[in-house]
Amino acid sequence: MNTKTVYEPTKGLTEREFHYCPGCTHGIIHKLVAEVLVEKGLLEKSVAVASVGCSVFSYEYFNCDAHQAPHGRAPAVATGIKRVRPDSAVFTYQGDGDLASIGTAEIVHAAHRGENITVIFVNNAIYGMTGGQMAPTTLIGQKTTTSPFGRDKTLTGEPLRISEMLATIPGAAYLERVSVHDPKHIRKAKKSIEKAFDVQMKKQGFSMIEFISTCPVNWGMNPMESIEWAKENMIPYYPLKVFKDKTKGDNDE
Amino acid sequence: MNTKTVYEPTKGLTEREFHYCPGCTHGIIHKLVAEVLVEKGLLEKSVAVASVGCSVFSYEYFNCDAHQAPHGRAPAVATGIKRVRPDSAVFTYQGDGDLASIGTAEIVHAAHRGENITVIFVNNAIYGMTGGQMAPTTLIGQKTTTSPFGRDKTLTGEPLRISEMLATIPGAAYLERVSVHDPKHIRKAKKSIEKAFDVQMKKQGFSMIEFISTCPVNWGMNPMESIEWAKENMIPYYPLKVFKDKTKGDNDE
Amino acid sequence: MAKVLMKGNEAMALAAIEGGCDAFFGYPITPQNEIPEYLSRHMGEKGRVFVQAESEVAAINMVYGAAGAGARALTSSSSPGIALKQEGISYIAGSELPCVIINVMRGGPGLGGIQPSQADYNQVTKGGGNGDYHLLAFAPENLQETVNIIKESFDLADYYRNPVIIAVDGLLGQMMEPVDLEAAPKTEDAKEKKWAADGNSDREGGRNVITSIHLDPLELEQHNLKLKKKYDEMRAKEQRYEMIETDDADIVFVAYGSMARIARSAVKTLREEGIKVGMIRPVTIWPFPEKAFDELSKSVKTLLTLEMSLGQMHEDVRAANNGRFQLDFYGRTGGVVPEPEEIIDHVKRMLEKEGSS
Amino acid sequence: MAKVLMKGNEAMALAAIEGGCDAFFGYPITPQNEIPEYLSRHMGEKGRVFVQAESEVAAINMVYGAAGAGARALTSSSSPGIALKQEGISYIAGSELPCVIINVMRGGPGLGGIQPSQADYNQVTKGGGNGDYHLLAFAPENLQETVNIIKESFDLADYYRNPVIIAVDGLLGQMMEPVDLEAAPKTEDAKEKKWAADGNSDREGGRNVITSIHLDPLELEQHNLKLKKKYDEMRAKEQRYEMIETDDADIVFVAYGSMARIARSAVKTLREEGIKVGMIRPVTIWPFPEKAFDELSKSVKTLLTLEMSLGQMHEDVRAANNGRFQLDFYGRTGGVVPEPEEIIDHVKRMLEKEGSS
Amino acid sequence: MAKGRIIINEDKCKGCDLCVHHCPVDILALDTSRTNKKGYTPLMVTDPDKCIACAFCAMICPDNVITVERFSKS
Amino acid sequence: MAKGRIIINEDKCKGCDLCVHHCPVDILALDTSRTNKKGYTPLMVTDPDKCIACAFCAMICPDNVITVERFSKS
Amino acid sequence: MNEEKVIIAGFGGQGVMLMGQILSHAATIADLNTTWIPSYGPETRGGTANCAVTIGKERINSPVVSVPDSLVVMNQPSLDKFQKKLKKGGVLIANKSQIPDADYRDDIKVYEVDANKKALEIGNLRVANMVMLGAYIAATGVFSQDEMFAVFEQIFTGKKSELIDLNKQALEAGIQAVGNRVS
Amino acid sequence: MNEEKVIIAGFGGQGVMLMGQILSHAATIADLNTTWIPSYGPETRGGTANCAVTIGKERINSPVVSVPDSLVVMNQPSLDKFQKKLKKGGVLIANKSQIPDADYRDDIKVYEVDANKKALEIGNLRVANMVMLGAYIAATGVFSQDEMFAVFEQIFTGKKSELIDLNKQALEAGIQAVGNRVS
Ligand SMILES: Cc1ncc(C[n+]2csc(CCOP(=O)(O)OP(=O)(O)O)c2C)c(N)n1
Ligand SMILES: Cc1ncc(C[n+]2csc(CCOP(=O)(O)OP(=O)(O)O)c2C)c(N)n1
Ligand code: SF4
Ligand code: SF4
Ligand code: SF4
Ligand code: SF4
Ligand code: SF4
Ligand code: SF4
Ligand SMILES: [Mg+2]
Ligand SMILES: [Mg+2]
Repeated sequence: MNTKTVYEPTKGLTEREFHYCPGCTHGIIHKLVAEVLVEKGLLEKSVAVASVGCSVFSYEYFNCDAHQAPHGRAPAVATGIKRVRPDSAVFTYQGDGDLASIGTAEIVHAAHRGENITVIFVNNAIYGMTGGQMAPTTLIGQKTTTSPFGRDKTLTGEPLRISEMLATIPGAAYLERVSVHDPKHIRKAKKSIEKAFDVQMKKQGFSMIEFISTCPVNWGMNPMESIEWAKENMIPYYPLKVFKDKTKGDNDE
Repeated sequence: MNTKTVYEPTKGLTEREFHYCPGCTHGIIHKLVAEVLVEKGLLEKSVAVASVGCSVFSYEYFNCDAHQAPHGRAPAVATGIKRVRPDSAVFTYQGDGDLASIGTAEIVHAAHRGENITVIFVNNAIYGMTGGQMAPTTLIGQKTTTSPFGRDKTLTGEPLRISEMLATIPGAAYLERVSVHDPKHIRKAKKSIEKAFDVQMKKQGFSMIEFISTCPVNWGMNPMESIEWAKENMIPYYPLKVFKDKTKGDNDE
Repeated sequence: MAKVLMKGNEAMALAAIEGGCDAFFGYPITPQNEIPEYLSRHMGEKGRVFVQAESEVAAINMVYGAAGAGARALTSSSSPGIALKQEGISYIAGSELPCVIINVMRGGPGLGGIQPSQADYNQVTKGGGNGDYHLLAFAPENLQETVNIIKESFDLADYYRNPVIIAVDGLLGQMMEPVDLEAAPKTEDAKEKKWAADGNSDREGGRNVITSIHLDPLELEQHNLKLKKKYDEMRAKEQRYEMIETDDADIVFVAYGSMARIARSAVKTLREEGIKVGMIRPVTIWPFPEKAFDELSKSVKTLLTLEMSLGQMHEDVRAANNGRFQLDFYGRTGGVVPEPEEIIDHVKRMLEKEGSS
Repeated sequence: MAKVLMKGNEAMALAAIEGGCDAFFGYPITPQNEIPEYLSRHMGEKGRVFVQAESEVAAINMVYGAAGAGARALTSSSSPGIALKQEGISYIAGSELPCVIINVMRGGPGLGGIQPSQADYNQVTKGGGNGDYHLLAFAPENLQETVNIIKESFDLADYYRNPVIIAVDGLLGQMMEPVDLEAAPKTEDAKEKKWAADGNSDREGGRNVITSIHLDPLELEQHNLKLKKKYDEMRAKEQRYEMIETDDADIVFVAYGSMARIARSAVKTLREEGIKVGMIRPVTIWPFPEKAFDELSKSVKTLLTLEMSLGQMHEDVRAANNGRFQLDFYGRTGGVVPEPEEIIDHVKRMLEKEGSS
Repeated sequence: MAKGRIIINEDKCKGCDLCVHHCPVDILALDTSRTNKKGYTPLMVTDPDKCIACAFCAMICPDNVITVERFSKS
Repeated sequence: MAKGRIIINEDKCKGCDLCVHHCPVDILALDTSRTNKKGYTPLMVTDPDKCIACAFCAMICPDNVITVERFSKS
Repeated sequence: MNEEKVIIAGFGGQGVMLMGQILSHAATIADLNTTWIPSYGPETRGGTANCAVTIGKERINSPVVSVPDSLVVMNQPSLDKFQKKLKKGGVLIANKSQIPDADYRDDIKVYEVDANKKALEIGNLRVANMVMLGAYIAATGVFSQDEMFAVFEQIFTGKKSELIDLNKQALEAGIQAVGNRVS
Repeated sequence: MNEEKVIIAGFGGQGVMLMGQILSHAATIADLNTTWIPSYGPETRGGTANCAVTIGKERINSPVVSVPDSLVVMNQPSLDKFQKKLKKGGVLIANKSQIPDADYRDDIKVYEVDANKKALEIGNLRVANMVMLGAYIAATGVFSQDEMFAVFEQIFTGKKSELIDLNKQALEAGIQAVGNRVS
């Protein structure tokens, strides 16, 4: 009997084993991005921009050129790279603390300039790397090490929805929020990444895919519970949809 | 015959003469804010936060306590003040370079936290104080000292609409864009400022009034031409409207 | 009160509360996270303010606002986070506002690492911001001293109307040690701040304005000279240091913070072996305790600067020494915490060289 | 080529283009706006990159990206804007990337004023960012020298894989003076940068990574020692300075940039009056030209540091002097540009005091 | 008959012309025959009798130059 | 009959259990009787015959542990 | 009591930090000087974790422990890393359950404890650390069982007070286990 | 030619910066050394503006002019501010049109020029600066009319070349006006 390999570790990732905690969905997202780069033939011309967060070492994993950026500044670093190497495929990989908090100005203005880069935005509603502090994306009532009594709306406001916010910016060409909580959604997420890189390579402007992701360790749950929690609590607040698709005309503006 | 004063310089402003260029609408906006503070009895408990831009010296004009903030950081400075003096009336006065460029993260997060402050946002589509460089709000084709051939969408994107963007943020309670290009609009603008301070004093969250303003000197026009240009070119791109009014329920979210 | 065992970061947070800190604004960064975490649990119950800012830049500007409104404001961070605060710190100093800044230092440059380091000496003492200003900078060596200084720092900041920075390396932030929170002198209550822009402009004297702007150069110069007076006062009054067995020493270490603790062990061992070493331990690193060097007897042969950096304080030692004694340096960097034995070995090599030459 | 009259900022911008600058990223700030303005007009026509960033923080990080991708990248700003770049600069130095930074200095601290100043000496030479790193720092005194240095700086940055900073005060940025753009040595073309992460990972040697992270302290220490080697090389090779009439001088000024120009006038006048003054003019302020002090003859009585600050460089003069000569300081700050007469008066007062004592 | 009048704080005027353009009865002009302390040609009223005290001029004046009074019968 | 099989790179497994929960035919489990190099209880297949080669397990595995092969007739 | 310097090492998650903290707590209660320092890594899991505790009557200078008097290792990598540092004649407590390739120096005192097994017997793998701690105090005599119990009472408060008994049991099991000195 | 140091001052908008730059341009063409420094204020209008130009054969050290050889003032505040700095025997060119309270030192050479009026006669108030510049070169002899014309050709290019004639006329008017020396 012959066999055909239907799934194997992608060449888009190095041999290096992930340092992520067991069951952390960062790993799934890494795989998807790497697969897309390989399948689209972009890997060799790609530059990954790693941010500061648990994915700080993503430059060790993506099997292409890479640049590690200061906390929040990945879109600016990516802009510098893309402007001088316009034919390369430049993407950032950023957490929600990195992108939605300290890096707000940089992400807004990369979108504003219509910078031809792709942003992989991993929203796990917490600061993973530093041990579980509140992020702008932390849900109301969610306990973190700096919202020990649960996030309180009156003191800290309500969670920020980044994709919705960026959708108001003309230079944002493709924006979608996806999830990786089951194989169906994983497949869909991969399609979205493909779309985002297509937009970049056609120089249509800024593209970003927001991922609903987990942080079992800092959420204080096991991996499966985390996935369930994300599905039941995050997705209702952070709906999965295409927020902007300029390839179909200037919607949502 | 008796006389009744129907308009006189407000006590909300100091005696100091404005340093603004002839016909610059910064002056009109100053007057409106000061009038509202006096009429609402807020002047004595107000803290004005001046930003960096032509209005850097607004702390010399508003006849109340004042704090001058680093470029773009007025919302953070205002947050610091308001948190420790929650009963005071705290407002920032910021230009479009200050608020929409370098200060993007600070304005987004003041809104995100639902900070009970009022922001007076003066959008004149240019960096006035530094001599007329391009701002994120500069219109396509507009010539500035750093877009000498006219703003080019492919290199710099399309102008950022701040009120529209902030409207996506739950903590923003009142957002409106107004203009001061004629007496009718001036009157309307004043009402909007009143509303914004009401929202603040009722602790309903973040409020911002965006003003379409002029910069005759750096636009290379005389004051009347500037007013016309603002009316004809800015307002179509920056429509005048209420973008958020939480006092009427959570619209626009 | 009995001593309690506390983690450095938590002890600092608690000391700040005891020191009358009204408001904390910060942004997470290793290795100081227990400070905001502790304060997020405890400031609210005391009716005080805790805000996690969107960035270090925002945090220092919130401090700027709160301090301008008359509150005792605190921020804490670690090395790259402090770099981001430099503009804000320069504004606060320029506007003559009190505040307290804690820097739990880690290895650099750039992201570097997260292990203990003293490579922020320059950024802490020379001012990484623009203009002629200084911070009053402390570098304690153990938790008790840290706690005492933090409590006092709010008073000092108020007195000078100037930021005070406490620079500890990650080791002090992360270690545990018993501390007596009441051992430190009771902190004065904040005096009424008549200059505060707190939204009470019907006060006697009229409205208050906080600004760092003086567009007229002559006016700005006067302002700078006024600031200089304060710095001169600090230089005169605040140089703090400890002289450890320097009286008869041939070799005098100069070391601060964790490095000083480690060096103390080396002093002890070397003395036991009959080698006459002593130590100047700067407690303030700005003003740099130049007076300590004047106290040294002529018999000293060599000053050996010991640092967890490639010799940043050593430049100040050189300047303070002013050609008097021989100078030597031993340092580890990048987050390496040296062991006492390394220092001992270094001293022995020094002595051998001397012997052989 | 004949000399052309140019404004300092524009001359710097043009020199950068001649120096092979591929990409500029900046944010407006007085008094350096003519640099970005000039480049916005001329970079495009040469197929090069001009981006007005959303902030100084973003600008330095765009430089970081572009430099990492192998381009010759430039940013310019002024004092508070440089403060905001400190974290990014520390990353660039840590990642060993070349780039050029221009600081057109104004008075501080805080917003301060916009008149010429040298009060950024510390933030330029001591590093306002975290960690053990240095910038190669130039402080030219006239436009011709500025133009020459800027052209050369791209080569130096590439050679050392380290940021080069050119610190001029606002006066040099705003003044006009004739310059010969071809007087400077032709700039080398950028060598192939085999380390660049530019999106060509099918290159021989495999993929390239730009990072400043070394989590293992021992590894980070090795990295720091590697950096130190470069700094030591700079100290050995790049100390640049001019000795002006120092041979027989009793009093030797130490001054750089505009202050040195002004001091030259004072030297001339005083020499005419028979007073033996000379000057050490540092051209590099990091490495500080300590060698110059070793060249001084024993007959020198006093070193007089002259600065447009309250004595920031003076600390380096103290350290370099190492107790040899008497020291004196005269400075103006806050944007005040001193007149030669003030220096002359100061010298005469010095002499009187000596005479009377 | 005038319904009111305006009082011009002449030395504050910057001659920007905005009030002139917004007077509904068109009775304002800049006095080009002279300059004020600041060096600007200041505002003047060409036909005071027509003033309707609408305060449009004052409202749009960025520099606080104008006070408006309405005449009342009693 | 099995339509395919999975190959487990055991020492990469972190025992997170995600694959176990997502196998549609429920043939995966963690082997709690032992630990791998990393100290985790690794994945094992309880009933290889039932594998339908859907690759769900591999897709959701964050750590690249699983390779999936489909059997083909020819 | 002379100064006692101990390094405790294991996988992250095995509770080595807590073990060290308990010793420092006991020292504080006994009015001794003490320092506890962790090795803190990036907040990513896996790998080894360790802490160093110093206890003594006199002021403690360097909290860094280069040559420990005692060593408690919870797993193989920790043994491999730290054994060589232990001072001559020092005490080594090794968790036999996770140390397949035991290869001990012969100039030290070694106690092997099957801590995982004992913990599972007691009913919770997570108290393997307390088993080891018990063995450590028994082997060194640094603290008594009662002193440890006092710490438990102090640190396991509120909801955590349920854990006191379990930990006490584990500690006792460890104390009893020190019979097994191997060299 | 000895070193010539001149300060030119007036309201912002009166074109004083350009006057100075033209002198430095002329010096550059003549292969002389020259420096031009502006006083630059915040980008807010009004107030006085001034620049200082130094021209000489030798290398110019300090570009800062503390004691000018000549002074060109376009308005009253500038006269008030700078007259006292002018060196003994120096040349002062004053714009009579904007200087109501002329009160000149008697140890200097003063030339009054009704520059605004002349400019309006020529047809554009904005060339009052060139009238003053003409007066300045005539009074000091620093440059000839032709040298100035050469600069005009060089700097008014493209669309601005239309302005050359107007400026030439103004310059000539200024040169003729220096007859009016008052003291
Ligand atoms: C300037 C600066 N500030 C703060 C930090 C500390 N820091 C490192 S990661 C991080 C947050 C990461 O959270 P997120 O971006 O959500 O990523 P995650 O770890 O959750 O994937 C912070 C605050 C830093 N390294 N640099
Ligand atoms: C950190 C910093 N960066 C840059 C500047 C320079 N700067 C001063 S004002 C300004 C722009 C002001 O533009 P805007 O906010 O639109 O106000 P406007 O003058 O147009 O009213 C800039 C860039 C500064 N002072 N500080
Ligand atoms: S800390 Fe959270 S986000 Fe980071 S690797 Fe672990 S589980 Fe993932
Ligand atoms: S520069 Fe523009 S915005 Fe500033 S005062 Fe003048 S006209 Fe107004
Ligand atoms: S008040 Fe009305 S009518 Fe009277 S001058 Fe003013 S604008 Fe004209
Ligand atoms: S609007 Fe005001 S400043 Fe402008 S011309 Fe009228 S009165 Fe003068
Ligand atoms: S391939 Fe599908 S059926 Fe086979 S083990 Fe994986 S999930 Fe189960
Ligand atoms: S998903 Fe991967 S890591 Fe997790 S248990 Fe399955 S094989 Fe192991
Ligand atoms: Mg996160
Ligand atoms: Mg503006």
